[in-house]
Amino acid sequence: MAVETEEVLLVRVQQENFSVDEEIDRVRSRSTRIGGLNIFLGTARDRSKGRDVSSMTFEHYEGMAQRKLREIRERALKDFDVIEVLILHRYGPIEIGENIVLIVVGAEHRADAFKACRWCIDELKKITPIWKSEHTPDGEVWVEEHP
Amino acid sequence: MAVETEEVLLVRVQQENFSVDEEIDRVRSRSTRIGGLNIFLGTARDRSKGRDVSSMTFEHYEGMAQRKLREIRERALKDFDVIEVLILHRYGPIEIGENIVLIVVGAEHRADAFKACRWCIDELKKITPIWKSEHTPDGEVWVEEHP
Amino acid sequence: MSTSSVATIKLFGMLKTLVPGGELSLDFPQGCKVRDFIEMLRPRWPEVAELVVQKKVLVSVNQEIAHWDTEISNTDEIALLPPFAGGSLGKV
Amino acid sequence: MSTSSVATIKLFGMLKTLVPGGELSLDFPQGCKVRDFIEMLRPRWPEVAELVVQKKVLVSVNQEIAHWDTEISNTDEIALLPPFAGGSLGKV
Repeated sequence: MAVETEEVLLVRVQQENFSVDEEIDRVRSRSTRIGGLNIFLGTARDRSKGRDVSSMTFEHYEGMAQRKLREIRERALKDFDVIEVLILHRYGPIEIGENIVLIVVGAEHRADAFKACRWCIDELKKITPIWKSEHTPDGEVWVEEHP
Repeated sequence: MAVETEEVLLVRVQQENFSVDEEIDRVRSRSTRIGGLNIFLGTARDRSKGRDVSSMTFEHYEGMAQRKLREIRERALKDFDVIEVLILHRYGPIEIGENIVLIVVGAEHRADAFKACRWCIDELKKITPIWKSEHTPDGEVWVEEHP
Repeated sequence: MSTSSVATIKLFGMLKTLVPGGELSLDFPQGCKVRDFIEMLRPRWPEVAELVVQKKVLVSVNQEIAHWDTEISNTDEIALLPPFAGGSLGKV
Repeated sequence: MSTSSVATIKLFGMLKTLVPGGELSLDFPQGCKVRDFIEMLRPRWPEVAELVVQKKVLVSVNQEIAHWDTEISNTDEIALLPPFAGGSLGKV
């Protein structure tokens, strides 16, 4: 696969579910120097701020969301001693227990992998235009993380 | 599956490779409260202390290794605000790029998942009787992490 | 004198529940600033304007967060962005 | 007087390359302490004894790390443990 095509696959916003094993392989196939991967997987939880949640829907700003995730990947590669970074976020309806977001960071040493992965998910929540509505017994509620 | 059997599967030392997706599912099936998983995956790297490495072999102290990993899981569950912890280490011959060790931590909140996962892998390296020999151009070298 | 033009403003998340049709069209003078644009929203969509003034909703121009002084024209892609909620967990 | 007995000591990692056969049998008095046991290794396996004295190799008794004063008997499971290298990465 051409390098450019492969790079595009390292940052995605998609409706379909994903396999963590496949995404890990995508990262580690980039270098045999990788000795440690830190991975963050966000999943749909059945409770939120004291409310029962039966399912949720994610909406994203097509174009800007991808652009912000690419920015995050590039800054992580520049600011941390890591070899590869993959960022993936789903949109559309998501059931309880399902995957929402995945960050995979491959590095030579584990401390760098942990730090970069943590930074990526924190930054993702801050700057990526993605919104969530939760389906609760009281109806649909748009979640405001920063009121 | 009985609870006891399932608990046994959460700490393993095994020769066979493993699927990260399957192990993640094992953890998240324990509670719908899990909203974030932090995962550490250690893989076989082709360089070690300036030497080229063509493959490696892990040896463990059967019984004591499992006992130490169980200790780590139990302390993580007690000391951190996390819901479930899985620890898996392979032994025997391992090729470059293959999986060696997996830690999966499921929590309600991501900060706890990151902290506990980092603690588990650090502690694993300190107290678990597992040894590694690397196959290099100079022959087989037993790795001493703490000289 | 600047010419005026109609632009469609993209809305997301809970903003779509505030604006019937889920989209917002506004006639504004070329080269006006974001601060002026917000005031032009106020007559028809006072609730939306208030959220922007309170910084609960951000304005983006061409997919970058805009400031009060950012100038806009009808060829720009303008959007109103409620608080983000990507990732999965609310609290750290 | 304490009775003496032969115990097999488990060896791991690079220790197996130091001891022909990869296993070590030792005749030691019941209830002797780890510190005495180490000295009993010295005549036949001076290199191994030295590594333990330098704390490069740990002694475990019944799968727990032992101290110099831990008492051992021939029913105990005794092992000599070189520096661990689990996980994957050498450095933090």
